Amino acid sequence: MSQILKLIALPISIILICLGIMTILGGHITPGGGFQGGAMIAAGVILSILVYGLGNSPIEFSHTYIEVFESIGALGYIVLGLVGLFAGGFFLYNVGADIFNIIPASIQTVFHYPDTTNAGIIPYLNIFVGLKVFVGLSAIVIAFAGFKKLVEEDAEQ
Amino acid sequence: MNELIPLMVIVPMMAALLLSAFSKYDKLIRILAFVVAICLPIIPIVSNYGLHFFGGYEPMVDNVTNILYHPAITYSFDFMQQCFIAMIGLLTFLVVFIYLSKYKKVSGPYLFLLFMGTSAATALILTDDIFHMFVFFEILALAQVGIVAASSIEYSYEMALKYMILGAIGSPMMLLGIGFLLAMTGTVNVTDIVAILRGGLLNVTSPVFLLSLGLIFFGWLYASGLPPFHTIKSGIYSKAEPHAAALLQSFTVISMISIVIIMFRIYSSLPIFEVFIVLFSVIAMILGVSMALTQTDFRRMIGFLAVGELGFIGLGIGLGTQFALTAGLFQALNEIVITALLFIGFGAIVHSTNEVDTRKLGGLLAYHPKVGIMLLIGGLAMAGVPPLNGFQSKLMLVQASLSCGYPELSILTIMVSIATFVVFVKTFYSMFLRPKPHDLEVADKEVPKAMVFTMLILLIVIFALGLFPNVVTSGISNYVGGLLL
Amino acid sequence: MSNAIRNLFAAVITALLSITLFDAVFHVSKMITPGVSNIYNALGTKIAPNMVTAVIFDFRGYDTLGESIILLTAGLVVLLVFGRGRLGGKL
Amino acid sequence: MAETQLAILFTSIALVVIGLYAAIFVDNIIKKIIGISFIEEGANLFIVGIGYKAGGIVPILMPNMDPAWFASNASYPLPYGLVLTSIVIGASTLAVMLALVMVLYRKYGTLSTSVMLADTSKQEEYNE
Amino acid sequence: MIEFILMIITIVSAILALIQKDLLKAAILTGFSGGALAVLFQILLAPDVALTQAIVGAAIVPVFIALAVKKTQRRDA
Repeated sequence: MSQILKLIALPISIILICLGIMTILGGHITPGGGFQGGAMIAAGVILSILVYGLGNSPIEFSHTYIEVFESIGALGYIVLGLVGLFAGGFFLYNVGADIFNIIPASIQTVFHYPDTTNAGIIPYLNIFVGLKVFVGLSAIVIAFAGFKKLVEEDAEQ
Repeated sequence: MNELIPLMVIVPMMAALLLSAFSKYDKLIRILAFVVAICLPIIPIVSNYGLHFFGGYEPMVDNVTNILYHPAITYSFDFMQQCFIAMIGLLTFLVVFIYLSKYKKVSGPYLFLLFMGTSAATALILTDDIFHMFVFFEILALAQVGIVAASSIEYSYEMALKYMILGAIGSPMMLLGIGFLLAMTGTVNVTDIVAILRGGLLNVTSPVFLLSLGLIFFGWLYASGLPPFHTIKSGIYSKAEPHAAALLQSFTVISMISIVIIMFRIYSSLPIFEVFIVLFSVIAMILGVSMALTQTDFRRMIGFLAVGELGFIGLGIGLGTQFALTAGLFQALNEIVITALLFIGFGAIVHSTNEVDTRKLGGLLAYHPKVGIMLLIGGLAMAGVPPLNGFQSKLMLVQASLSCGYPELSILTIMVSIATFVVFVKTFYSMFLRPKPHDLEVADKEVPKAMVFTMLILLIVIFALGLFPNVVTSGISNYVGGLLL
Repeated sequence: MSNAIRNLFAAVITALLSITLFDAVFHVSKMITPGVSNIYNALGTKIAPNMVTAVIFDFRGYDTLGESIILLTAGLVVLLVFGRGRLGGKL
Repeated sequence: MAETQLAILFTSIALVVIGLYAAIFVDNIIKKIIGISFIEEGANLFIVGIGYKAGGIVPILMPNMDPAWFASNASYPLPYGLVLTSIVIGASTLAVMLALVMVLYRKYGTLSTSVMLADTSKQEEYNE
Repeated sequence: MIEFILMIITIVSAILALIQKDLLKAAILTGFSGGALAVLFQILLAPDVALTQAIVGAAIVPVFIALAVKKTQRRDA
């Protein structure tokens, strides 16, 4: 890749990652949310991998922790759902907003998002989904980029 | 509302996620997988019947149009669902048990796929929402592809890619059908759609309604492996590890009946719907048995026989009366058990001989008498010999088709049963009874204890269902009666 | 020879299907109903300003869970196909 | 405008038909997969077209907006939610198919479907 | 008016992607089609879907296809 591309790729991917974090955190107010923000962060990581190559990309994370991160995203989502199940009797009940008034106020204040829009657990769910989508898409691209061509293997041997 | 209903899906899903996260710790995931697998058949048995509204949104009236809508996803749990979920839970437990005892080093991703498949199949049969069904149907398809790709059998990747491509054409078609229904009724909840249809708010003679049936029907054919997808489905079974194939066929049966029940509820007012289902079922029965006759690979043979058996289920549902539907669902329950027994038994043969070609096998009864006898009983059950469970359901099907005024179908059913018997006995003879060929080396391997134990449990279920069918059929009949109201 | 016949058959089926689809779309454009829209738009304002977020994370949050599980499964199957966690020693 | 909605629905079906044509008749497997992604995009566009309300507003409640007025004028959010799910499903299946193709290319050295996915029983006989 | 132009761009780039001999160009044209679709979603009052489609359909899916083409062969023989 050319030098100019290498010079501008890192700032662009950092900007993309910051935009993605912004999209995730404002998902309940503005267009966007967990998927979109997570996919934006993943796009930043992918750009950096494509330009600098898999080995010496400045933004990279260890291969061994990928599945742990992915599972944490989905497990967090399920745990928030289980809180609703055990506190209110319905899976994924919005314990923070509590529009049916069926849970104690103490639990509601724990999960209430400090925001005037009364979004309840939606921002937390956004964060978990964003983490999951980001790690999932990056993992697929890392696996694709790390796949060795037949010709390359022959050359190595 | 009952809190255990979502846990039937969530527990295997959570187990799968934990297994994939901690796949490095061999001992830990062994214990976790075993404990969760034991819980799976117990949860549906202790749970109460009822509905579960996700997010707490109970049905509410739209104050502009005055129609009662379910705004969120709904699960409904009744006796029929209880039977099938308990059965698939038992089967998952047995399969995981075989897997854990067979391999020294367990693979986290493989266990993830097994549990995720169980979770998705459970969600499919519980759900009352078409789009939710579509999402979990995709999870099920991906899990099946993963299970096939993980096996170390030759040509498994080709088969996985073929299945994937057909699935990637079939599922957007199903999505389009769901889209047409959504456009006409404005909701994706089955109960709401049925209420709108019964209230006369939708013109059922419209060609668009018929087209949405066609598109969803195409997805159903793909999901259940009826023709023209019968070769790919039997290929999938033969390219998976035998214990995984036992689970895969149960996924197929579950997705078949869950989608067909939803279609039945929505489209049963169209007369052509039942004609379609009976037509494809009859083709599946004939093609399945006749292609099983020509196979030399016994895994493929069982695969085609399983497709033929699916035709019996479709026949029962296509006839459309209460008795026929009960017979079809009972046949589905029986088929899950019998085909699982056959796959696991033949898996034991593969384990001890490393040979799948029936022409090269022979004289195995002297080496593995226990496996041989249990396989024989399983085959007889599939062919419908009294007093096994296959006999009860096929008898009900014959009676149902007679009482509906189609004696041709009952004759066909009996003929296909006889042909199944012939195919099975031919294979059994060439594998177990005929003198041993000289070049066959039977390594002095014992059949694993876990497999014998599993087959024993499945045999007990077969005998229990065959001797006391009323335990299941009366409950299913009540459920079907509620469906037909 | 049989290949040509099969192609012809597939072409006829595809043409018929596409004509049917176009016709159906023309009909369906006149019978679109807004459905549960009123409930979502009235109740959703109590939860979050963005209705789409309210639908996918609150009313149908369980679908979103299923969708994220699909992405996870796909990543896992891709790694499995490339040879991690397979049962035998092929490739 | 009502014409916009009709045109959108026709476009979606056109995408589905193009994709179906590619998935059935094109021999190159990567083009087949591209065609399959077009089918998925067509289905998504169809469902979004259902949710479109001519003369409506984006379903996001702005400050100082009357909720009752909003409820009767916003477009239909359920199809949008469904499509969001469906887009990610499409990308996931695409990734799995491409991974399988990459591994199979290493075995066969070609992207032709007729070679790669020939009838498996014939392949086995050929190998014997 | 702009929506009709975008529909035409979507369909034409889809057809061009399929008749292309160079698979890398086909991948890029797939991205074109996805991007035009994203703008269409924006016009159809669905900004959330448009954002998703813009990232997934116009960036990530073409990258998947291009990586697969790079690891296999570029010409459609």
